[in-house]
Amino acid sequence: MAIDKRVQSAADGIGPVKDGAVVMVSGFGGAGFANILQDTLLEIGPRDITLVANSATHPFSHTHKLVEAGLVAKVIVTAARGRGSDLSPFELLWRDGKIELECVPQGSFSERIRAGGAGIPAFFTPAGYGTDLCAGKEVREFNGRPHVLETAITGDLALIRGDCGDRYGNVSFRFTQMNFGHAMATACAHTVVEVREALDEAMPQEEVQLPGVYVNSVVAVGGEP
Amino acid sequence: MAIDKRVQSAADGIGPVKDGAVVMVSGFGGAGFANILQDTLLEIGPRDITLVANSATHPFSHTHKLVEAGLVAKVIVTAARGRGSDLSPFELLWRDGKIELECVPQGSFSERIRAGGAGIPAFFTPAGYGTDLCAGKEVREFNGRPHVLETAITGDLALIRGDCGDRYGNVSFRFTQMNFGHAMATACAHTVVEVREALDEAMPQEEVQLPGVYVNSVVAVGGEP
Amino acid sequence: MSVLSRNQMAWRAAQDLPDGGVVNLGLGMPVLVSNYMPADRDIFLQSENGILGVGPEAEDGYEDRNLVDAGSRRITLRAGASIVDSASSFAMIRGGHIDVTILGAFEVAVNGDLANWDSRVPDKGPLVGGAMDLAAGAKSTWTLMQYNTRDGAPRLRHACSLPLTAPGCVKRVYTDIAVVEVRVGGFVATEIIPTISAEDLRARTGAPIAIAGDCRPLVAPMIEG
Amino acid sequence: MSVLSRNQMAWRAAQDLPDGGVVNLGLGMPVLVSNYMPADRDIFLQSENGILGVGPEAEDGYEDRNLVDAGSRRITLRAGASIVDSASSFAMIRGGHIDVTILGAFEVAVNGDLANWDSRVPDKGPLVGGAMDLAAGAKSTWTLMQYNTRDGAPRLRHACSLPLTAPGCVKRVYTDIAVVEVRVGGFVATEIIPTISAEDLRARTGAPIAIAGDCRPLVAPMIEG
Repeated sequence: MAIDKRVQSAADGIGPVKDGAVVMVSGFGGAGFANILQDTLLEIGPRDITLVANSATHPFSHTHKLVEAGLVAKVIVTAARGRGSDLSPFELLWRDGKIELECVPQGSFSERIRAGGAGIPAFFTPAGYGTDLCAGKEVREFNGRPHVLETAITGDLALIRGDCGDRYGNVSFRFTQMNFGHAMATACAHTVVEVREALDEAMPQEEVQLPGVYVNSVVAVGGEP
Repeated sequence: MAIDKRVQSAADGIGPVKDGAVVMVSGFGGAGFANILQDTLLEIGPRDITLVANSATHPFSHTHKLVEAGLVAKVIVTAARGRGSDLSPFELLWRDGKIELECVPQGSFSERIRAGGAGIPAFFTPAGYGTDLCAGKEVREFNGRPHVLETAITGDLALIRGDCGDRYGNVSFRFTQMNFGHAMATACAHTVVEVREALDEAMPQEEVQLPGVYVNSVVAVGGEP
Repeated sequence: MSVLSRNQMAWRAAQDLPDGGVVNLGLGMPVLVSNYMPADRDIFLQSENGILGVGPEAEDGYEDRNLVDAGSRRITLRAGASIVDSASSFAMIRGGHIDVTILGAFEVAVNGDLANWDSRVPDKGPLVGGAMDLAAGAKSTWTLMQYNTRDGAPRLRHACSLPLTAPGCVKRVYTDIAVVEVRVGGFVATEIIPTISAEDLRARTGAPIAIAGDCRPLVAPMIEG
Repeated sequence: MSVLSRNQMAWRAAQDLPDGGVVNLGLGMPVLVSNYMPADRDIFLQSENGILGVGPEAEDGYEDRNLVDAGSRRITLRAGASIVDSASSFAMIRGGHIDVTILGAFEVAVNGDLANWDSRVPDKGPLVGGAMDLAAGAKSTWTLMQYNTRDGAPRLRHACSLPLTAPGCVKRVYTDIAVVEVRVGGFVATEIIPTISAEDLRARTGAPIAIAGDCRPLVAPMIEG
């Protein structure tokens, strides 16, 4: 049957999500937040999910809605600080011990996710050595310098925002919209991409930034470029 | 001073090469062999080099000239078998114990080079476990499966073939010409790219496949697309 | 009916490829499988030099030397194809994103061990290529080979006598006289050509082989060449 | 002359950036450095969300929300810019391809230890971002900060009291009253504002600080704002 990964709705794309699922959400600094997919996930309402995203508190990402609704048992992030001195939804839950936090240096964060998609269960990195974030991690010297062993992160579901997508699941990104999207798509069992525009024709190979092999569903949601 | 990495000749781009240098050469299956740069390296004539290339024996790559000239003390490759039953230049030297061979599974080969450019000194992979090629390597189980520890490969000089290059060192590749070129460029202290065409204008960002930060010199050598 | 020809063996293996799947075909006989893809299935062929979506070989006059597959064939791209570099291609392979790889083989052991890369020809150099990564990384590894060597020795054995490619990876074996599954308990023939008895098959096998309760005749259409 | 303003500090740091270099500017004050790049030098600004070649902030009406830097500023690209994903961007950082990173800092220790990510505000969540990777990966790490805290406590110390970002990474410190190098023997002031004596400087420093034999007056042009 001719492959066609385009679906009519975000809910069709995501399908059922089990409690305890590990969900990755792309986006950085306002670029590439998969917000329509996150809104849909909120409606689906799985409990005790682990959220893997750059930030647990970015005001432009609907991640905070998932946190506020109490769906999230744990976050794996590089940032979990709300703006200003008031406490964000995440910080309130975290202060009260109601949500678990794993804070990861951003380079180790993205490389651990890439590793998860690339069949690399663990790797050594100099980043984070000697810091609280890597306390207790295995340390080994290479070239006279200590490195810490970091392990891969994999997930059940990746929610990604892209620019265009085709029937084969190929996706292009606009400028810095890509950020964690590629790595997360490779690291999850099921990947859904919300795109501005779904294409009727196959994307030219030189425009493909996320090959369709990593994508299960593409849903067109419009929006400005 | 305005950056301009374009040089007039391959020799200008490569510069002096010390004996014992580790030299990486891109190319796979006839696509992306940096043959003009290899010919220039032959003229420069450093001794006892370690050659990192997919194959020590591919008839379309001028790698065999470097081997035949006796410049190569060691090869790190995924293939070292000449076609047919006759022995290739490499195999003759290897049989006589005059050249050292490290044969690496191709995925570990490319990932070790990527790791070299990415500040990852070592990583675990399932590939090669239980085989002669990984005998003696550290083994560790992850998710119930044994993996071997592979270490990064870095080099002194990378010789790459691309399609177009600009003054900033940005390079684009044609179809499968990229192969090992990106990883090798990141893993070497000095990277030279021979391109079909050097551009007067900066390459549009969406066409850049190898960012200029990884490239020291670009030399236009013409040739068919 | 006689034993299956190489093309018939390739045809038979092709019939089992999953619709919508991603498949990597090894050098030699496995590449022939691409000629017999079932018309009702949409399958992406991956080539480890970086192609997702290999199309037919290029026609005379339309070859591009920078568009080659892992076997150095000058090929075309299918609709929806994309190209990545070698490190990314093996990330795809190692990360479990290839549904099936069909590899040539010298020997397969009763526990699924595969030997397909080193036949120990004196003085000839080794050529491992991507075999170890494919065997370790693909979700399913199938082999395509003659049931016996030219000398009549069994290729299905208690243990491999030649250097391993990967331990315990082979799930299914397509040959000129039988289709054999490698199950937890050992070899199980699921299809045998009508002119061979179970007894004959056992005599040509180097380890115990069971005959499946639903074992069918192995038949293939007439194919020229 | 009074102490340097934030903009003057940024100006001062900018004067030392290497021509042709690749520079990453941290959030907050370091980003101001981009406003004072010496006109005779061609410098590429890297942003860890994937940009090589950050240009000026976008003018009103020309912003693109998918073209942001690591500080979420809506920016433009310079000529020769390119964009990669987050994993590739940190491969660039960790792999030593960034010549200089200028980071904000809370504290710098006499051995180069840096504390810049966690000021221990009660109940506020952590925010590490890319700081640890940048500090560990860049060829040179400089900091840009007030010499003392608002309470007058020294930021240059025997040892950091706040959680470390990376051990032994800081090479140079730009402040409102002095430029200080972190050498093997400890802090060495190389520039001091004319209105501060060596004795004053020592009194405001939490560890021994030497005055360079060729110590010069720290001066900066008048800058508005």
